[in-house]
Amino acid sequence: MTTAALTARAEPSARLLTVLRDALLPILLLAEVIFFGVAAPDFLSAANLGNVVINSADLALLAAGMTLVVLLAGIDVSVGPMLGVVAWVGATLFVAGLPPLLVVLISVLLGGVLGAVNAGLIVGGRISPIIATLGTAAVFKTILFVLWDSTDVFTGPVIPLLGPARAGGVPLVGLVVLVMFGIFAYVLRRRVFGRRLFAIGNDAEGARLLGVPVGRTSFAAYVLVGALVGVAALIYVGRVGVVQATAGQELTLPAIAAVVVGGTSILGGEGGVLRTLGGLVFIALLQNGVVLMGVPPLWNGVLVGVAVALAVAFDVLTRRSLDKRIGAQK
Amino acid sequence: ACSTVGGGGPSAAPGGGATGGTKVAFVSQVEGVPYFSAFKHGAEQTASSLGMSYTQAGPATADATEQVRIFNGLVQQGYAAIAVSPLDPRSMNPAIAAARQKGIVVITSDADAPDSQRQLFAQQATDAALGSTVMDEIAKPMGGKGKYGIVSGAADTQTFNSWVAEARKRQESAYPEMQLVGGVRYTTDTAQALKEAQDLMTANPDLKGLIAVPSTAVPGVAQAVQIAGKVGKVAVSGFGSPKTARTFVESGAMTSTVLWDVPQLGILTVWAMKQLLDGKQIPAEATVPGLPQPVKYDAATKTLVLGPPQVFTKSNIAQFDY
Amino acid sequence: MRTILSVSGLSKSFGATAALTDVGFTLAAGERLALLGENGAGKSTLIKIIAGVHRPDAGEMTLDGAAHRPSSPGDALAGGVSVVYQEPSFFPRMSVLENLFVGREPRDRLGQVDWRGMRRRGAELFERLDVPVELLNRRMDALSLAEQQLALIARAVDVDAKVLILDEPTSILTDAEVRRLFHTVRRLSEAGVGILYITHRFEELEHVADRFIVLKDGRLAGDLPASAADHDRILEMMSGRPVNATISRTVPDPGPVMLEASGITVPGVLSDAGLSVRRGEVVGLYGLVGAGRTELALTFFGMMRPSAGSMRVEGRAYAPRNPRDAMTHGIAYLPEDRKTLGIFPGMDTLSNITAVRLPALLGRLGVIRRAQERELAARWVRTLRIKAPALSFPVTGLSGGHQQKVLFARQLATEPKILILDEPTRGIDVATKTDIQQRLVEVARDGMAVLVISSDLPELLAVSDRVYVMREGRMAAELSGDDLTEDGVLRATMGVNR
Amino acid sequence: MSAEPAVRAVAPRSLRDRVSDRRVFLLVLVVALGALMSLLSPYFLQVSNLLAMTQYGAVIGLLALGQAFVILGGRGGIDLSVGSVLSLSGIFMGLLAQNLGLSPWLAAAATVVFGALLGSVNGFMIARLGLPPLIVTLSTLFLYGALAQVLTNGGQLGGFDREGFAALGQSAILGVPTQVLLVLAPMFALGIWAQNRTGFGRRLHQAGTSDRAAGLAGLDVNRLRFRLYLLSGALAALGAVVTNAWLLTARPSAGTGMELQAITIAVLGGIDIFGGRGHLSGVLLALTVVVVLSWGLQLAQVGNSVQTGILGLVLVGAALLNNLIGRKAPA
Ligand SMILES: Nc1ncnc2c1ncn2[C@@H]1O[C@H](COP(=O)(O)OP(=O)(O)OP(=O)(O)O)[C@@H](O)[C@H]1O
Ligand SMILES: Nc1ncnc2c1ncn2[C@@H]1O[C@H](COP(=O)(O)OP(=O)(O)OP(=O)(O)O)[C@@H](O)[C@H]1O
Ligand SMILES: [Mg+2]
Ligand SMILES: [Mg+2]
Repeated sequence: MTTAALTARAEPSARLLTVLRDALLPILLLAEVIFFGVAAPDFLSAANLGNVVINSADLALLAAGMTLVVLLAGIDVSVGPMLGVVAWVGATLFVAGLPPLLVVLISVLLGGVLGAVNAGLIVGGRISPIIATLGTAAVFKTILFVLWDSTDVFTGPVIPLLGPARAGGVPLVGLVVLVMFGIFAYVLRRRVFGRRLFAIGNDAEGARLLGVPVGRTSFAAYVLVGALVGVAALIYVGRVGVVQATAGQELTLPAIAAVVVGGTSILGGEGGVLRTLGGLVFIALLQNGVVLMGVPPLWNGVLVGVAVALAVAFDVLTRRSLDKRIGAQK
Repeated sequence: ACSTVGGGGPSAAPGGGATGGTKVAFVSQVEGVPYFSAFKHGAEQTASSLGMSYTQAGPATADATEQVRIFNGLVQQGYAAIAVSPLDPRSMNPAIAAARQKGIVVITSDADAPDSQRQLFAQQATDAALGSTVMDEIAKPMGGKGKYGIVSGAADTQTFNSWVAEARKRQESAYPEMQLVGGVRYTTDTAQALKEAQDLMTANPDLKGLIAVPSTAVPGVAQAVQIAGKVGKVAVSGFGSPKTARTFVESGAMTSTVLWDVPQLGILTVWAMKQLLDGKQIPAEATVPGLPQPVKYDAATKTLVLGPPQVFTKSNIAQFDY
Repeated sequence: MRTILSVSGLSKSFGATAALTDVGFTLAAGERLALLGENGAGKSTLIKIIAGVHRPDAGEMTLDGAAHRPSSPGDALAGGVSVVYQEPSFFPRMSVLENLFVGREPRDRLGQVDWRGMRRRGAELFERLDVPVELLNRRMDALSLAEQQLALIARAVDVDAKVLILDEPTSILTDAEVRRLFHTVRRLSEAGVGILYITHRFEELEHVADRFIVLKDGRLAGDLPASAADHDRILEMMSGRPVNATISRTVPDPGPVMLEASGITVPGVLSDAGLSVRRGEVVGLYGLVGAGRTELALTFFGMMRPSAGSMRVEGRAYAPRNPRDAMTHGIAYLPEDRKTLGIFPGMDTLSNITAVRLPALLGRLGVIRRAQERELAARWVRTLRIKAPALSFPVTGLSGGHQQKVLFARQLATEPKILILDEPTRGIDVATKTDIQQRLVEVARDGMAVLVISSDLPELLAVSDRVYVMREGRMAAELSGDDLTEDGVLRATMGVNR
Repeated sequence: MSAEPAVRAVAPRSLRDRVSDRRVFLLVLVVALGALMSLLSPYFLQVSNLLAMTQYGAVIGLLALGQAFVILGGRGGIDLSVGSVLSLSGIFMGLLAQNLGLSPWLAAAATVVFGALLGSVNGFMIARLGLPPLIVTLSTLFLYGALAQVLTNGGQLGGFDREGFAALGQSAILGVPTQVLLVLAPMFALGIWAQNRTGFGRRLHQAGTSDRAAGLAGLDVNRLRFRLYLLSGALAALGAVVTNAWLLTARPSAGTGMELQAITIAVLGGIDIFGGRGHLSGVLLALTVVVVLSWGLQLAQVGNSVQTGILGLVLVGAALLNNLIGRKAPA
């Protein structure tokens, strides 16, 4: 009966189209690399790519955390200021002579605690994520300002792994980031926790009806974001070398941008952490390539804005038309 | 109900000398940065020695509208004199005019609003002096030739733009064999300055000098040079406060940093407000209590100049705590 | 027989509304109990309490001998209460397969989600229930409403439950699916599962229930064995008054053809479909789930663009680009999917009723003439006996059946020339259903052309002057007059030659 | 059937319902903050101050209004570009007034049209192409902001102090700043009226709560959304006009960071980020809260950076209290 019509649609070409759809982002990335490789001679040098990796490592971790909460149909706009607070504390403790590993531990814990504040407001206080984190973002800003007290904190990397060190030209933090993304990709696909994030992001009420511990899972996700901020803060300290009054604040928007450019739905329940990595790399290479091409400084923003819009338009529109042909969407 | 204390303009506040309650204020470009804290340090002491109370406020980020709001807040609270370091040369003008209307003494300090009704501008050093000094600082180790880059602050900060313009003028006339590459890079924070400096070095492996304009760019640019292992190969100077630049100057990543004695600018600013409040004329060369050298006053532009810029190097940087 | 679920003294109110008052009953292991009642009687509320969605204000429950006080739906589910809710709740941006196993993903020894096992179990389950296995890989929101319903039922029966609760699962399923469902239900009950089944279709009772209880205004009004089922008596128990459950139908006097379509093709969904509806007649459209009835209606309403075929309205060529177009041609459409296509959940009853009629209620500068709007809405609330405390009551606070009435009112209020209704009496209680059916016939006789899609065959036969049967996107038969019998329709549906 | 009781038009609202209305809460908050501020600073309660204070709400209020419309329109609607639209429109007006010597009034009118155009670019990509609002407006945030810088090469523009244009931003009528009396107040009045009384308002909520149902109800949802972005752009440009009249300077970074403030005010005012729910009158109250709080703290000489944190606490605290009061039994 209906099977006939259905199998007609599910012929092998559909599988091909599905593969093509999932490969769109990598294809865009490749096009970008080739373009800049030709247009800017220094772009493909190991030194330059290493710089890009190091400079985006902290952002990458924020974006990974952001992906988790966006999958939940939430958001965390406090990650930047939160990073500032943790960075200050971490740097100060390190300068004061605490053992590096202890500093790492404290930073991750502190990040987790700050994340738990967000989680408490969102899950316990039932405040919508955007309001809660807009509020805490403002509070974190003030906390950093007070802590900083007109004195910059200067320090090198807390541990070499989180600094700008390279082994054979390969930046170590890059490996840290890759491992983290690998873990999260695994968790989202193969662990029950990951599956729950998707279910909640699709329909929190429905998930609750099926016994998914919505509150506990969401709480954990926001705490996890905090813990990631904890690591990212030390990477930030390691590469910038100084903590100032507004440290980290510029990182919030790029983190969200990486998630959405990657194609994770801001409505929740669809997407993934590897897509985010793709989005992040796309933007980072774009910003770097535009500079190396010798575009006049004030024009950078214009090009970046146009390129991001075009890339997303290409990705979304192509994916949609493919989806239609695969019959995956109404 | 608001045109309060100090009303009646230059003809002195009631009981000129006995101004125990006279309130003066300074509106900085941003709140809390070491630079303006040092300014406050000098200003506060002078104010209390002159029998006045001193307040300093500034926006959390370099936001000109917010600065206007802060300025108006002070006007509302009956300050007798207000000094301001405008973030841009024009947007303060209407507010300054309104304050003058109420009989408040208004001057600019640190940055100017030349078309406004401000009564005086207390300037740290001339833009020309600052620009050429910093250019000299990188030209020296570069041997007067080769490629150099400039990492500035926000594109619409007038002060930075003037310094940069003067520096480039100096380079064109004095160091024709030097060449600016990459245009002027604009940045908003340290991390971005770091990236810009790195990209400049990547695109120009033979880059030999870098100028970091705002305090926020200084550690970023120096850090970039340090990470790239180009300490000694790329000369770095800029307008960072000694405290911000110290680590890098001492490590050699920065050749020097150029500024002026910031607490002294605070002293000069408060002193100038006091003169105006008391209705006194400022002579072409004035001696200011607390300042080692006499200061010059140009009546035509109503500009009071603190003196030549100061260069901080390895040898003297540790003595300054701002 | 062992009692598996017992409920006593249960009460629950929402604000000023007393949804349940002192309700008590028992359900034995392997027993199939039907729960009947008018719209808004409290049926859904009762099962939501058992399922741990709502906490009762008073009362006790036991499950399998132990006290049952679920603190959350998950708690109740873990205790063995599996539910298919009236308003389907699913995960739109996930695959059907993922939907089946949300909250109970199979895991391997390392605690990892076992995708292969999941796929195998899902395929087995669908095969067992005779649902196309290919659906497993589709996104849930790409399914038709009935397919979604089947997936949800599959999920519920796959749970190792002590009590299975089904809240109006058949309201949009056709005969074949319903039969399969009953088969499954019987097997489960034979395995000792207690079944609680809510329905407004009386003809199902004997197939699905051993016993039934009746709720009226939140109180228990009857508890009888199925053998004692007498429709008139049940109706009286439900409404407290004698109800006439038959509609009177005059012979149509068909006018000109109002809507005409031929050769309509939408790749993969419709092929060469066509029909015509005249003024003054009610035309029925029947077919199995997935036959393409909804798609055909959506094509008429400008929601779906056919790749071939032509349509005419009142004799003139008609090619709507969007619903607006269709509406300016005098067409109204009541969608089957009230949750995502019908209700405006954030808005009140008033604006839900007048949503389509709005343009006619605007004065100068687009200002809404509020008195007129309220008057219109109040009239429909009275006519359809919509149980709402006030016009400003949020529509989501109404019971499922009353929400459906609101949507019905919304379409009738536009006074269209052509009225297309997709499962119009879905979830509506028997007494009101009869009202609505009667009204349908009347509006047609008063000069409307009415096209009704319904999976409720008795209903379709009761209202239609003519019936088209669809199969796999094509028109399989057109029946009228003496040919229009239950048997005839079913044969055409199955593709059995006569 | 005649025995059926007539339905009431208005449901009786329980005390809890009333109190949990965000607007009641904000009103109480305004009064409480006002009282607190007058304790903190003797200057606060002066009438001249109270009226003058409102001028700081004019620009951000316009942006918040546009933001609220866009969010109400649903499907994840948001306009991150409003700050940059303000910057770029301000520069556009400067170019007309200073470089072309156009009358500032004419330039202002052209600027609003220009802002609508910038907004319609967002609208086109979001409503017509169906791209996600967040990403579209994020890229125009970069694009417009950068264009503003490029057009002036980082400098500022003027030319507004002619033909009495400055009066729009500088003067007061009966003590009320002109920009509030003649721009902000009418805009909000119009917005609130439209939301509550017109078909447009009803359509807005329909699209916001269920755009598929709205489509079936005959609404061209995409066209409506397109117009909302256009409106948001026009309002941001109006904000630029007011800024130019106020500071007599057009700066390419005039709107930097304002998008977050606008969103904050909209959500504090009770606009549901998922669309369809919330009142513009609530946004007006939220604006009042923010203005009272920051101006009061300013007068009490609380530093700006600390003000930020206090505002954040108020945002979270308000939401929290609101939820506690309105908390229903766990559904
Ligand atoms: N969340 C709620 N808020 C307010 N009132 C509610 C809520 N849920 C149900 N009610 C009210 O409780 C009463 C019983 O509703 P319920 O959904 O249990 O009816 P039902 O018997 O399932 O009806 P139907 O056959 O129409 O589905 C109705 O008057 C309804 O308006
Ligand atoms: N956009 C689409 N792309 C691909 N397939 C679709 C699309 N829309 C619907 N279908 C499929 O087309 C088939 C016909 O569905 P339709 O909703 O028309 O059935 P129906 O006859 O109305 O029955 P019912 O409404 O009872 O399910 C279904 O298998 C459905 O999943
Ligand atoms: Mg129900
Ligand atoms: Mg259908």
